[in-house]
Parts: sequence; C-alpha cells; structure tokens
Amino acid sequence: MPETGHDHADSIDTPSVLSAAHFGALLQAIRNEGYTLVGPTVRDGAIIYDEIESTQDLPIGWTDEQEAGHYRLKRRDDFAYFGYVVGPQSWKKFLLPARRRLWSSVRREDGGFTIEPEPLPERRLAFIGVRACELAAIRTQDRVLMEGSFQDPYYRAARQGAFVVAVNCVSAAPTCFCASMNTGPKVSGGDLALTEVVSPERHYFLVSPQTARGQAVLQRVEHRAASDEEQDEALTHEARAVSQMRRKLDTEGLPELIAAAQGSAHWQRVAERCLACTNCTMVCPTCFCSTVEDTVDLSGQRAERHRKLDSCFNREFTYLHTGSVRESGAARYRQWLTHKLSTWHAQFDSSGCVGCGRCITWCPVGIDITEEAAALREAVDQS
Amino acid sequence: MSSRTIEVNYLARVEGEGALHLRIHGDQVEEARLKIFEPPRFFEALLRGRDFREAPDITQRICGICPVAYLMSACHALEGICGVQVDGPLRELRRLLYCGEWIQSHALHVFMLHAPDFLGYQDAVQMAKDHPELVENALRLKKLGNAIMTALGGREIHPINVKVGGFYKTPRRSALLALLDELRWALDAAPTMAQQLSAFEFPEFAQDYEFASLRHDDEYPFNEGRLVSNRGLDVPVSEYDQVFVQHQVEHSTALHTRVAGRGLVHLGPLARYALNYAKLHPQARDVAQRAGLGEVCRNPFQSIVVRFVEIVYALAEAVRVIEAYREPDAPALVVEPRAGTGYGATEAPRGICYQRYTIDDDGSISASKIVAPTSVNQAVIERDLFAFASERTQLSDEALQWQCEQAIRNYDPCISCACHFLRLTVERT
Amino acid sequence: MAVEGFVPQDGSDPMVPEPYRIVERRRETSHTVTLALSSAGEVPTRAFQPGQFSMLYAFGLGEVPISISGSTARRDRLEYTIRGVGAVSKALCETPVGAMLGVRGPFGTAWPVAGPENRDLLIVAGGIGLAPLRSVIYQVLERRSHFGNAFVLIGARTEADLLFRDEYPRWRAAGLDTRVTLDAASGSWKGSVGVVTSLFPNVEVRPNRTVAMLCGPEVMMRFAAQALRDKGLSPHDIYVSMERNMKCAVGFCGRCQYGADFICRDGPVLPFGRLEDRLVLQEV
Amino acid sequence: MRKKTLAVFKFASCDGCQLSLLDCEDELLALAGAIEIAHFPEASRAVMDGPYDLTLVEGSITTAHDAERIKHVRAQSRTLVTIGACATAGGIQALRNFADTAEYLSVVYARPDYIETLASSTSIASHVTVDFELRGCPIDKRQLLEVITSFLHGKRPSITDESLCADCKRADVVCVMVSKGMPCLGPATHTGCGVLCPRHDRACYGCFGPVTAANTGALAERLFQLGMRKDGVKRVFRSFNAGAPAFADESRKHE
Amino acid sequence: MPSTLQPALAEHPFLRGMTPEALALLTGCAKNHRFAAGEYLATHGTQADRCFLIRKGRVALYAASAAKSVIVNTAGPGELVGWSWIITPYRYRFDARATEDTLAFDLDGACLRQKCDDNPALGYEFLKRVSIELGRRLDDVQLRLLDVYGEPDGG
Repeated sequence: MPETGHDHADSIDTPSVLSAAHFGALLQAIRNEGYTLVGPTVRDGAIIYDEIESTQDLPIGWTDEQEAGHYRLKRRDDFAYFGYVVGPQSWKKFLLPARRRLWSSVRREDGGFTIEPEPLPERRLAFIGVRACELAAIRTQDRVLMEGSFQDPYYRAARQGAFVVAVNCVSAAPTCFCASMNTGPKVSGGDLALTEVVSPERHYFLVSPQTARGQAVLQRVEHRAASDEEQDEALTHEARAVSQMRRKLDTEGLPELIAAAQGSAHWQRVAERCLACTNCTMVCPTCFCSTVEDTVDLSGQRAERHRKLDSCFNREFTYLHTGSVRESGAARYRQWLTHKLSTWHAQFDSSGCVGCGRCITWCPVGIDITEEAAALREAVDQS
Repeated sequence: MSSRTIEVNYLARVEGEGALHLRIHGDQVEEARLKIFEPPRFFEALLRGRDFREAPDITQRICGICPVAYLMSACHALEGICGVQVDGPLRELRRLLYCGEWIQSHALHVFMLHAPDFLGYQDAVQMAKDHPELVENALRLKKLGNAIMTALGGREIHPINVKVGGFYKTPRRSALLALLDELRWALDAAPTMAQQLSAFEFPEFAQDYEFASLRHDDEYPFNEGRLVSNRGLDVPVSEYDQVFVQHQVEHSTALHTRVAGRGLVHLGPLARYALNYAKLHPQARDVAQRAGLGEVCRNPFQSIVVRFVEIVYALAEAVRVIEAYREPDAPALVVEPRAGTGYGATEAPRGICYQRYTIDDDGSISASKIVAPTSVNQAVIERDLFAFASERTQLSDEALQWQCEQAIRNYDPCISCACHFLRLTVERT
Repeated sequence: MAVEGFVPQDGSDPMVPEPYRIVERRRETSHTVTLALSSAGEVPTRAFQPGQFSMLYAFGLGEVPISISGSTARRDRLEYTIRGVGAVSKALCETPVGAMLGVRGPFGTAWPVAGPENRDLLIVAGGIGLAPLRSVIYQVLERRSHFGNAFVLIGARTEADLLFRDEYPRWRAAGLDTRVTLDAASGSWKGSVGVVTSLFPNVEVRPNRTVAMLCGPEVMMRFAAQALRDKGLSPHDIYVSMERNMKCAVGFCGRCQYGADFICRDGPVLPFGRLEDRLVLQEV
Repeated sequence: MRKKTLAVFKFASCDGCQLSLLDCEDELLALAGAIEIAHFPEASRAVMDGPYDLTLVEGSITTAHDAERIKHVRAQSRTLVTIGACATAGGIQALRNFADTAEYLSVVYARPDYIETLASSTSIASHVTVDFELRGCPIDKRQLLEVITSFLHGKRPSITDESLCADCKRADVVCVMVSKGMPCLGPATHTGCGVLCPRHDRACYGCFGPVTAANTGALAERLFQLGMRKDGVKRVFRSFNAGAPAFADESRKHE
Repeated sequence: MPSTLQPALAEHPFLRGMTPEALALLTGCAKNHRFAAGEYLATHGTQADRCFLIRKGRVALYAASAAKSVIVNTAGPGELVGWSWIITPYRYRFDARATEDTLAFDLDGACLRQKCDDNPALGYEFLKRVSIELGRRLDDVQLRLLDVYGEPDGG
C-alpha cells in the first residue's frame, strides 16, 4: 500500500542517527513545513494523543502498565520519549473524529432549503509516534473510507494531509499481539521511521526516511549516518519488543473457523461477562462504525446533520421498525468478533484486527479477543 | 357579616408546591396557614446506613434550586466529625461555588419569580414583552451563576464535583479566568438593575423580626460562622439544636421551628444583611445605598432589593476568589472516618441550612438531621400573612390573593426543600 | 449483477443530499403514499435501476432508505412508495406536492432483469415489498416478448393493504400472470387467503429457465426461497432484497452489515445462494 | 396554526428537573415563542386548562392522592414525557421500597399520623402510559431541549440508549475504571449527562439509570474485583435510580 | 360409475403417483360434485363424513362468529379440503364454502376410513399425503401468526 500521494525516497540509505537533543529540532522542522504536531502526551493518568508543541509535551520518562482491563501510568527509570506502548486513543481521533458536523441547512422562504457542507479540515497534521500496529490500522481504515466506490472527503483530506513519524516499539505490553497479526512491531511506512535507543550511556534515534518528504525534513535537522554498532543496538531494542510479546492470536484458517463457529454456545458464555459497553469498539483503531444524527432548532428553520462514532454493541445499532436485529449481547459480541477476524477479510482483504491489544486493556471486565478466538477454535475443533 | 372564600390551588412561582389557607370573618383574619403538602421524601431516614461520603450527593437531592447549600452543610458536618478543616484554595473554591448558587438562585427569584408581582405580570415571559432588557439581563445573570456552578461542580443542578474534604477535580485557573469578563459585565450592569428594582412600589410592611444568620469574623457568611441574631443569640453551630426547637404541625409535612424560650425566627437575605452589613463588599454596599436601603431592612417586600445586593456581593466575591486563585496541589484532603457527631450550617440563598450527622467508625451514618430554611421561615410567613391580610380585608378576593402570594414569595420559599405543594384557600365567613 | 448507484465523481461528500421537489403524490393505502420527485438542483434527475434505493431526507427530521418504485423509462422523475412507520417516513408520507426533500442516491444493487432471452420470471412480493419490484414489472411490460412465463405473486395483510391494485388488470392484460393472496380476509373476499407461498402449488416453475425475485419481510423471503428450492430452483436464481438499518448508504457506517455484506453497498438485491447460511442464523 | 401547549406537573421531587427548563437561559424566550406555556406553576401564575399537547412530569408517585392525580394529568395530556430519575425510576425516595416506610416516617416526624404516604415511590410509567422517558438526576437541559424541539417538529429525539462509556470515549475521557481502578457504574449506565463524573476524576454513580439490557451482574462482579464490598455494591446500585428494575434487582442480590 | 372416475382421480395432484390398486380402492368412495358459488361443502361442528379434492374453482374455509366471518384459508385446484374425517371425533373444524363455481371429487369419509383400516398400506400412504397438506397449512398459519407485513403503526 503506497503512502498517499508521496513517493518513496529514491533510496533508503543507511539509517541516520538523530540525538535525543535534536529531536526537538526535528519537531520544529516538521512544524516549519506547515504541520500541526499531534502526538503522545500525559493527561488524566494515561498517555493520550493531543496537540503538542515540543519535546517537553512528550511523555518523557513515562510508561504504561497494561493487562486485561487494567492500565496504569508508571514512571520509567530513564527519560525515554516513547517509552510506552499504546494508550487508549488511536489516530482515528484525528482522521475519523468521534463527532463531526457533516452539513447544515437553512429553510428558504419558498419552502425549500439550502444545504451547506461542512468545510474540510484546513490544518495538516503531523502524527508523531505512530506505532506499527497503528500504521496498519490506518491502512485498514483507508480501505474502508478512501478506497471503495465512495470516499469520505474529510477522512481523505485529513489522511492525505498528514505527515507520519512512525516509531518502532522497543518493548511490548502484555496485551500486544501484533506479531501474530503480521502488523508489527517493526514499522514499515510513514514518512519517517524511528527507533529510540535509551541506555544509561546514550539516548538517540535511529531514523529511516520512508518518503521523499520524510527525507527532506530530515535534511533540515542535524544528523549523521549510523554506525554499525548503533544499528545493532537499535535492532536489539526492536528485538526486545518481539521477545516480550506474550499474547498470540492464531490466524491459521481463522476466517473460516469463525464462520464455522457462528452457532457456537461460546458466544453466550462471553455475553455473560460482556457489558456491551462499547469500549472495545471505541478504542479499536480500525472500528469505523458510525451513526447519523439529524437535528433541527426550535424554530424549525435550521437543521444539521452530524456523524458520530457508534458501536455494534449498541442495541439501537441494528434497530429496524420491528426491533433490534441483534437484541442479545451474544449476537452483538459475535458480530464484532466475526467482523474483525472473519468477514473483514471478505470485505477488505485483510483482518480487521491489527493486534494492538487496546480492546483487551480497555475492556472494563478484561475480555480478551485472543482468548475468545482460541476458545472458539477449541469449540469448533471439538465439535 | 360578609363571608367570602378564595381558593388558589397552587401557589405559583415558588419552588415546590404548597397552599395558603386564609379564613376571614368580616374584616378579621381568623387563620392564616401556609400549608405544605409536598410528599415527604424521608432523607433523614434513607441516609441511615449510607457511607458518609455519599451524604453530600444524597442530601443535595433535597433541592434542585439550592443543592450547594445541602451538600456544603453535609460536608462541613462530616469534616467536623473526621477532624478535617478545608482551607486555602479549596475553601476559596467552595466560596466561589456558593457565589454561583446565590447568583443563579437569587437571579431566578428576583427577576423571574418575584419581579413580575411588582410589575403586574403573570410571569417573566410576559414581562419580557414590555421589559425585554430587564429579562435578558436577568437571564444573562442567571446563566453566569450557572456557569460558575458548572465550572466548579460539573453541572448547574446537583453538581458532581464536590466531596467531603474538597473536590474531585479542581478547575484550571484558565477555566475560571474565562468567567471574569462576564462577572465584570454583571458588576457594571448592577447599579442600573438595582435602580430598576428599587423603583418598584413596596407596601409599607416593616415587621419586628428576630433575624438569625451565620456570622463570620472576616466575611459575609457562606459556609462558616456562629449562629447569631439581633436579639442576642450568639452560639456555635453545634448548639443549633438547643436554640432552635422544631415541632410538627398538622397542616404541614415540613417541621416548624422556634427559638428556644422565644418566638419565631426569620432566616434569609434580610437576616444576613441586617447582621452582616459591614462585611459586604463596597460594590454591594454602594448598590444598597443607591437603592435606598439602610443597614437593616425590615420590610420583607424589599427583600427583592436585598437579594439583589447579595447578588452583587456574590459577583464581587467571585471576582476576588478567581483573581487570587492558584491551582492547589490536591483536589481534596484525605478524610478518614471516625465515630462521632458533627454539625454543619451554611447560608443557603433562603437562609441557614443546618445538618447534623452521627457516624460510626467505619463511616456509616447512623443518624442525621436536616433543617431547611424554608421550614424555619414557614411560621414567620404565616405570621406575616396574618398581619398583612388583616390590613387588607377590604381588597377583592383576586387582589388579596395576589398580594398574599406576593407576601409569600418575599421569602423565596423553597417548598421542595421544606417539603412542598402550595395551595391557597381564602375562606371568608 | 452488481451495479454502482450514484457515485459523486467530483469527490464531494456522498452524505450531502441533493434537492428534489415533489411533483406528484398519490395515496396508495391508508399508510402508504407514492411520491414522484424531480431534481430541483443543478444535477438532472438521476437515473436508476430497478431494485435500487435512495436516502430521502425530510428537513430537520432525518433520513430513511426508500426503494425506487417507478419506471426507468421516466427519466424526469424518481418514484418512491413509502409506508409511514416512523417519524421520518410518516412525515414523508405527509409532505405535499411542491415541497422539497433531500435525496441521496440511487444506491445499491439491482434486480437481474437483463439476462438471457425467454427466461421465466417469478416475482414474489409481500406487503411494501411490491414497491421495488414494480420497477421490474414496468421493464418487463415494456419488453414482454423478451421473457417466457411471467408470474407476479402478491401477498398482503388485508385487501386494503394491496398496493398498486388498479394496475393489476393492465399487468394481466400484458401477459403477467398476477395473483394475489391475503393474510386475512372478510367473508366477501373471493380470492386466495394464505401467505404468498400458498400460491406456489398452482404456479408452474421451470427450474432451469426461471429467475425468481423476492421482496418482502425477511421471514417471508426465507420461506418463499425455501419453497422455490423445493420446486427445483437453484439458490443462485433466487434473488432477494434485504432490509437493514442504514444511516450512510455508502458503506461507511457499518449498521447494515449482514455477514460479509453491507446491504447498502453489496445489496439490497442479493442472490439467495449467497445468504443461505446466514438466513438460518438468528440475530445476524 | 395554533401554538402547541406545554404543561409541567410536579410530583415527589426536588424541582431540579423542571428548573432545567428555566436554566435554558439562551433559549427560554425562543421556547416561549415556539410553544404556549400553559401550565408551569414554578414559572407562572397564569394557568390554562388542559388538554395540553406536551406535558412534562417531574417526580415520583408516593401518595394515594398523587396516584389519582397522575391519571388526571395523563387524561389531560396528548403527549406525556417524564423527566428525571424520580419520574422514570422513583428517585432517591424509592429507597423506601427496600425499607419499612412506617419506620421511616417515625425517624423524620414526631407525629407520623399527620403524614399520608405510600409504602413505595414509583415511576410515573408504572401508573400511566408514558410517551417518552427522559433520564437523569437531574436531566440534562440539552436533552430536554431536544425532546421539546423534536416534539414540536414531529421528530424522534436524538437521545441514544447506550452506555456512558460510549460518550466517554467520544469525549476522549480516559476510563477511570481501567486507568485508576475506580469502581464505576458507567458501563451499565445510560449516557446523557455529558460524562461529567469521569471528566472530573470520579466514577459514574449512575444518576441516569440503567442502559437497556444492562449486564449489571457482570459489572457487580468487576466491582468486587476492584475492592468494593458487598454493602458497597448494594448501595451503588441503590441510589438515585434505585427503583429502576435493573438496578433494584442487582442491589437485592447483594443484601 | 366409479370406474370411469379412476383416470381423472389419478390425475389429481393430491393423488398423483398412487398405485392403481390404491386408486381403485379409493375410486369406490368417490364421486364428482359441483358446487355453485356460495354453496357450503362443510359446516363447522357437523359430522365430518366427506372430504374434497378440488379440481376447479376455489373453496374458502371460514371461522365464523355471530358478528362476522373471517376467511382463514382458501383451497384451489389440486388441493384437499377436509381432513376431519380421519381424525377423531370426525367433526368439521370450519365452514367450507365455494367462493366460485367449484368442481371437486367428493370422497366418503366413512368409506375411506374403512378402506384405510382394511388396507394399512393405503392408509399410511393416504395419511402421509394428508400430513403434507397439514404441514403446509401449519406453516401458513405460523407465518401469518408472525404478522410479517407488520402493523403500519408498529414502528
């Protein structure tokens, strides 16, 4: 999948080394290109993505402790900039906002009405610190919102305008399973790909430009070619992420397996624990489902349409005039997992899951998609 | 002897529902009763067995108009038991929250509920047709009060951000600074608004009340102070039960109160004003003077002006608190339960809101007592009505009814708190 | 079979309706109205294929998917037969001639009307399901000689719920064997009573040359498709038109997902063979 | 066209929900222009007789008199919308449903014989047909405006029946349950408040009542895991929407 | 006369595929019957002594009350009307009435029962065919119970 609208760098040379001290300069160089920086920052006990000004806004020295249904911000014993894994938010916050006005309408005197589409985003964003799984998620959403017959113009504009600084994971959370989904932990794509190396002796970034514009930005910042030793050290760091990865989702024949498990009693067992609270879908970087709300003012003269993210866990999601199609919690969980791991393949030629583990961490009762998929596999194997 | 019967089923423009019963024989008023039929909600009973930390959330549900009074009195009573004293910026934020409540509650009453009586309108919406600026300013003022409530409490009714020991989350300084422009507008607009109010025609009806309120050494009272009156009362809040005696009357679901060994007691703006005039900010005193108020006002019909003076005080106090505000390190003090009994009294817009709690070692509430200011004022309202109607028995039923309603509204009675349901019956025999 | 509906070529937002004006309004039954709409904007009235639907927007109230029920030959108008069941559809039913509505679409797949010559047609409609099939009937009427046997089997709740009833004689006269059955009838009804499948025993189905098009409540289509399979029809020659909750109509909102299909985009017209496995499951 | 009429009636409650109407400072005058306020004692002396096109009912039924009065109100109302937790679930006063009311009376009143009250506090819908229930203790004024506006224009109100979590995520509020271990009712609670508590570093206490088909059992299990004790779990389901069946039933499991 | 009916009986869809022996047995119980539109074939509650195989026309089954009669089902050419003769207590469950001029085979119930009792193979075969009809009617009733076209105000 090519990065939208920008060619790959002519040659991917030896990676460069950017000292941590110059990271701020890199951010500034990106800003100088007219981008607004958005990246990780600490707020309300988590690392979230928001507008950042400088290195100081990064979660320096923070990391995240994650388990099913559990997340805590923890101090690291160093000053890593990207020493965490992933937080509750993903970049869809910027590409597919949770709530957006689509258009507004005013009644005309002749009884008709005019419809004014909402302007497209003018800001171009630079995403700082995109993980491999997140890059994969963005590409997954591209296929839904940008590469079918219809295109979401807002998504397209935000996406094509974005500059992506990808960062390799050098550690994995216990909830991560990107390796088994083939989406990480090593990034491929973005405009710049970074590996952060922090050790008691040094703190630097190994930088590989992925596109011409990434290359161009790097040229404006002080950097030098990486030594073999530096490259090795980065590789060691990257390998750590792989070796730490504890969870796994066995994708072998999974779409067919889930299809075969549609009648399984297991769905009901999950439903007994599932709160149908929508958290897994809301934190999922690929979930795109939405609803449309039409509003009108008191006078009846002005109307608007909004789109807001929705979830297949809501009963009203499938409401027809005869009632909800998926009334039971079991049916709603089945829909979600089936779409993610099975029917997504038929629709978009990939899994709908990138293995980021957010749905596991942010499920209030810690339901684990990898465990449930394994349980279904077992149920099907036994039947 | 002529005999007449006037009946009003619901007294309008008060919070909650109640009725007035007036029996007139010839030109003699025989009985004046403010009936409170509001169904009882048993807060004192349902608090038993609850954790003390739940009390502020529960007690504020007594009243949607003055929730801050209830949750604040609860917090103070419970902090007293646990030996916690909230000070510094957190205490200041509590004052600011109270400013918000006074502004919104007083603005609601002064302009939306009471002013239409003086100008001869059924309601503020009708009044807005002839006095648009008055109503628009009133709404703006009320919105400002609500904005303060929202900034601190999360929402204007039943705030969620207050707890025993402080707040769940303290506001950013920037969020409070954002309120300053509107506060300054309100202070600028206040003299003109006061002028409009003081130009109303007030019936001659000065009464000799025993005024009671809190009094604090340094400030116009919100959260803390001693119980004082113009007849020499001066005790700590913990002695409330000794000096104010409650008894139940047949026609009311609210309990009546008297000063021990004496008569009735009048709570609220007139009392606070009379007992704390010197503590008002200069802007508020200035407005009071321009409006022709002395340092004591005994005519309850002029309470509308006094209430506005208190709005001005709250506006000025809010500016003071906000300008001085620095974000505290922690949003609340740690409060560990310990067995004991505690007392809290704060100044609701309508007067002293008193609460007493007894909790166990594990923080479970074993007993509580809650006294709403309107229930204390209820007997005073009845006495006012008796006196007021006695001088006006010559009025037509309709005129008498409206004026009696107005006399009740002088107290901004919050019958939801006291209990509720107001119905006016005038029986003339 | 898959046809593309309206796709904005200029990259504009497919969520933005185009202005249309009501040029004709006809009451069909007590709860059903047919509206004819013509473009009131710069773009001419859009073309469609039988089976497609549009999103109709009533100012301020919202939007609902409605099948197109008119003739493809009329390029100046789009007809919609609407049953007032919710706030928006009720409002649409009550909108007068001359008023403006917002229209998005046409969207979705079409009935397989085009195809080999001399095929037999079996059109099975239940309730409001006759609406999207009327566009097929109109095309068949225009080219009657291109088809073999043609049956229109109509099921309705009561006599008063029959749609387009005054057109049946014309359909019959043109060689469409049009039959009707009711769920409930008073003693004066002379026709058939029973669900639409009860008409099947007397319909001669020639399995290898028949294409069936079914539209109605899902359970009706499931029973009817099953009965047609029993009569030897291949599940790939049986087409159904599915209904699901729709908000976007362009595959963005995910609400109408049914198995691996978005009904708005991959449907609403789908071969029964593709859905067979899902139709037996509950709450898909 | 005749303006539609609005009436507001109050039963056992704190007045906060009807105050929400007056708290629509920016819209109040426009509202009064769009709809005839025919019966709203808290705001106006002028009272028109019914029938009313839209009636808002605040408060719960706690007396025999009110149980009759609500029937009369229903008969006078073309559309009846209940506003707030008291009207939709019995309110905080529904705690009496779990206790001995006579004993409650004796705690508060020296002469309980003066007081007439029922042993239970019940929702309006358990007495008469209700056309729409607006949740919250108190209701959210934006939602109230949406209900009134929708009524005026024949629209279905855009008020979704989903958990608080959905709105927390949309608002970028970090989950207090997962990130801080706070025992939160959000996953089982109807959204609509504007995710106030989690925004203020506080766990949701359920003032909007249960979302339809709330899995309260699984949530209770989690609350235990987060360190809540039996009594705490009982109490958290037994507050301002204690009378809502989902919460009432769950609370009974922890008695 | 019966022997002349046998070829026509053999053509009737309900009996199609039956052995000549079985048909010969049935033919002994059968006769042709014409009903004018409006004429009753059977009356609710009366002794179910006949069944009908419709050849032409249409028959409606009515559930009647004093106030109104409702058609619960109709049967056309090729279909069977009446199975009460084979199920105790052999009483008609509905009114059956021709809605148009109808031609049917009229089979004597008592005669059929006797033949079926005497010849279990015939009886089993006949019962299977009646059961298919019963199953179809049950499907029909079940579907209509769902009221699949929905209340227009139901939304």
